Amino acid sequence: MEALGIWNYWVVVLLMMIGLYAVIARDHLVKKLIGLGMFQVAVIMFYVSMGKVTGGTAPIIPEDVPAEGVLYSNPLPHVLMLTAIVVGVATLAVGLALVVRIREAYGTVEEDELQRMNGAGS
Amino acid sequence: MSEHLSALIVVLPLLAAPVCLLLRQPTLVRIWTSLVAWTCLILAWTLLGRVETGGTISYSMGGWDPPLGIEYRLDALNAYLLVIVTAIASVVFPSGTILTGTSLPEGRQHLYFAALLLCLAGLLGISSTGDLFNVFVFVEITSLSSYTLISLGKDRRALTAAFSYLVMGTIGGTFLLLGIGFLYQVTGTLNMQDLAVRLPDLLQSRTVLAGFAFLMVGGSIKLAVFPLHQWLPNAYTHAPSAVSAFIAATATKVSYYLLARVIFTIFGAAFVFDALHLHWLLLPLALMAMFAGSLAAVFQTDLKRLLAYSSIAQIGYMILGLCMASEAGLTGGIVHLFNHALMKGGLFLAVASIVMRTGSSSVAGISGLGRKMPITMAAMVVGGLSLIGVPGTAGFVSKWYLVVGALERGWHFVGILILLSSLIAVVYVWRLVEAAYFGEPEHEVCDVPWNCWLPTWILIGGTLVFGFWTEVTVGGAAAAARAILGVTP
Amino acid sequence: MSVKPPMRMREKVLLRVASQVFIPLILLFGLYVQFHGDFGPGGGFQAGVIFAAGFVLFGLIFGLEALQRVVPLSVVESCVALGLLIYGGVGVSCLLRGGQFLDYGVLDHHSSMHGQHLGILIIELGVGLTVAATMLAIFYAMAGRGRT
Amino acid sequence: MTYARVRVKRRTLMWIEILLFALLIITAITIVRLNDLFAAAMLSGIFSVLCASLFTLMDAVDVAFTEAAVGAGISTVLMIGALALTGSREDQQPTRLGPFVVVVLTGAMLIYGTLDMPAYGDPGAPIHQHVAPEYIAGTTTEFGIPNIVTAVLGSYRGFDTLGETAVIFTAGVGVMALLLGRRKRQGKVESTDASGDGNG
Repeated sequence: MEALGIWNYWVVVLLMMIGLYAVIARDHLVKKLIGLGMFQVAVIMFYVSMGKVTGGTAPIIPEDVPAEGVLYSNPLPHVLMLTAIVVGVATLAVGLALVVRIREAYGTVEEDELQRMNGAGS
Repeated sequence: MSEHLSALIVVLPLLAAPVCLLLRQPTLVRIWTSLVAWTCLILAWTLLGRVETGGTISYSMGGWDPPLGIEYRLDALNAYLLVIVTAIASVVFPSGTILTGTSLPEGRQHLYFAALLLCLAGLLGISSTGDLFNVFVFVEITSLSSYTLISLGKDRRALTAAFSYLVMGTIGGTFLLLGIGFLYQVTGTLNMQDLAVRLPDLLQSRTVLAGFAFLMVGGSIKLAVFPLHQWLPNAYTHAPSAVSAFIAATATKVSYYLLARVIFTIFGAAFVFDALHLHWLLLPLALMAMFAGSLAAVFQTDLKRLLAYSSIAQIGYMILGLCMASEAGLTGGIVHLFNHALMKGGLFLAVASIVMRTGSSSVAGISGLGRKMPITMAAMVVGGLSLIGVPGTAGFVSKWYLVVGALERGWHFVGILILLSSLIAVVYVWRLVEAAYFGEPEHEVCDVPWNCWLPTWILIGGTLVFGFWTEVTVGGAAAAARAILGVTP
Repeated sequence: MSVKPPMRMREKVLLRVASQVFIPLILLFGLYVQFHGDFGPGGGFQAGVIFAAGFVLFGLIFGLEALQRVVPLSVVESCVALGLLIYGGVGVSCLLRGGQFLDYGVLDHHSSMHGQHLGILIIELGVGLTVAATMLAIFYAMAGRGRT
Repeated sequence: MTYARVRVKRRTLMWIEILLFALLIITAITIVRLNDLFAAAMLSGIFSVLCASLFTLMDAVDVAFTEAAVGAGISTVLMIGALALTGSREDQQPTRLGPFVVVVLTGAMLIYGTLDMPAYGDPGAPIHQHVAPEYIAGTTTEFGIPNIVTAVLGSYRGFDTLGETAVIFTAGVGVMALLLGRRKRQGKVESTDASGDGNG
């Protein structure tokens, strides 16, 4: 895994940018939320990557085995990212609820049409 | 119990929110929400007193000392901020106009109050935590509850405004998370004090630089700094009126605090301004915000949108104080933060009263209301004068300090530009006065009951009181400015 | 999401029988994940999700009304609130026992390690309750939308 | 295990990782390009499963478990549920230059930031030296439980987790306020009551 170097982070950055592009460039509101989700998961991937220790194991201490000499991956990024995943799904839920209401109120969920309808004044 | 106050001030509204879901009865929930806000104000006031006499308060959550556990840390700056936020909450929450303009059906209003309490808890959490990741968690609590609150506006455009804010806000929040990750990766810590100790050796690292950039951009999106402000006008315009009052008066202030904390406490003014010369980026943005915001406000036909654009201009003034990085400049910025909370809170509450009586917030609709709703419109005028910065109002005090700060740094043109942009404010405030006092009345209405105009006048009266009695505001702000600049008095 | 009237589903005996086997298993697995979090991966959040999945499956097969008869909306709403209150309540009881907020060590006067165990167990329960109830509330909200 | 066998194992893992990353990128690009949103939602579930596999390889078993439950489970179900209510066809649209520039600039800043990062998996990286070792040691002495993540989540950073629960609660309040107990109206301004109640 040594060969990956910081390449690993570059791939993660690429994933983030694909997600971000979907958020900014696409008009369909659900597509935007999917993009937002990909962006967030890529950030989570970034955190988890930095917690990895080559040759380490998952941060669960096996019973009856002395703790010394065993290399563990860093547990702190994992803890932080559990929170980040929760934040992601919470945002998605509220976002989708908004999309459902927007559809009911406007009859469409395409951003350009919504802007046109808002611009015309309702 | 008293040593736990700095934890309780956040925990109280956070746990009061679920209680709303258990109480459900609308009147009961309203009383409960107000009681919680008042208690928080008392706590914040006590804490400010403690910080003034005893210095910085540090509290270790779970008994784990930092950097192992999460630290809550109060100094002169955030204790001052806690008082501002809780004061606004305790005036807005009990207001009779609180339900004006919400689309919630009867019987589900307790959810609205739960969201208000959550928003308050989030703002207080961001203000008092000393842990960078904890900031992110509370930023998200604030954001999610604000999306909900904004979407409850009556007009269907509230929904699209809330959605755009959700997208922008989540990008901003995720940028913050990235910035935090970058800093964490090179230091191994999330505690702000610990970061401040470890970062000076690493300032050459490109990772630190990128981390700083992402924290600044993320924070700026939340603060609506000039080119990143697009979400703000729609959100403030279509949100329920009292929500606009609460969010306009508090949320931007807390984001401003966050930026100041990152710049001054974590990185230090020397790195940000002497090495990176960030003021040469922020200064033009602040000036553009002042002019573009004020100019846009002149042409608005909706009262709330007018106030929203004026907010963008006021954020420009505050950023101006930030980039001076001197005691006078920062004092100006922080006093302006306080004064702007009072005037915008008051003005939006006045608009809430107008919406309650006339059903709309258009500028044309206030025609002749000077005679029909004298108390509310008088508040509107005084608030407007304070926005301009007329001597005798609080707005004058903060602009005075900003001009002094600009002259101190030798930026004479900035001083002149502050005066010029205030002249534009005269134009949009005059439009309101003209319509209200010289127009023909369109609506046969009477003024709002006392529980609607009293909250408005508490805030607007504040701008008058603090226009003369500057000891408290300027004194507190100067102490806060010294605290983050690391100057001992 | 649109929950169709369960009439056609009712005929599908296989589906109903299978669900009667699977739903208890899912709930059991949820409980396992809830209480096994100290030892292996898992904890309140994941358990809450699994628990909610069991109920949602029930709703999909037997219809929304049937599910709401088992767990009424008002109960779900209260549970959303209760979970957070349980978590906060642990923190406050730590204060009352003389510790810092969320310092579970003081929950047991004899052994701080015991106290920590107890604290983590209860807060995980709170997390699980809020998560499961919230998921269910979201399901109710969206499923209710589809039929009008 | 002998040194040689460890090396072979590591190399195999590295190739699996590269393969998963490649699949991830292909999935991501496909999601952005697809106009059928049902398919995009399903693919985003697959995206999450791939991520969860990678998390397992990176030793983050708790994160992997959660990502699988949330990303492939709840999120996909929610999205499909919402699409059933809103329609799933997206209009064709041309590639836009503005967003592309924003994304490239952001990406460039991120890449710039990675240049001084410690290499992937480097045990000498700063985050493995400070704070984390104390968590690993403390879990045995202070808690006596095997899962370090649970100890940090529940106790060391318990306040974050309280915040996390509050985030879920906030989302619940938001969805209930938006969707429950409200009649459905099509295409007109919503209004329930004209004025707030002025007393109390």
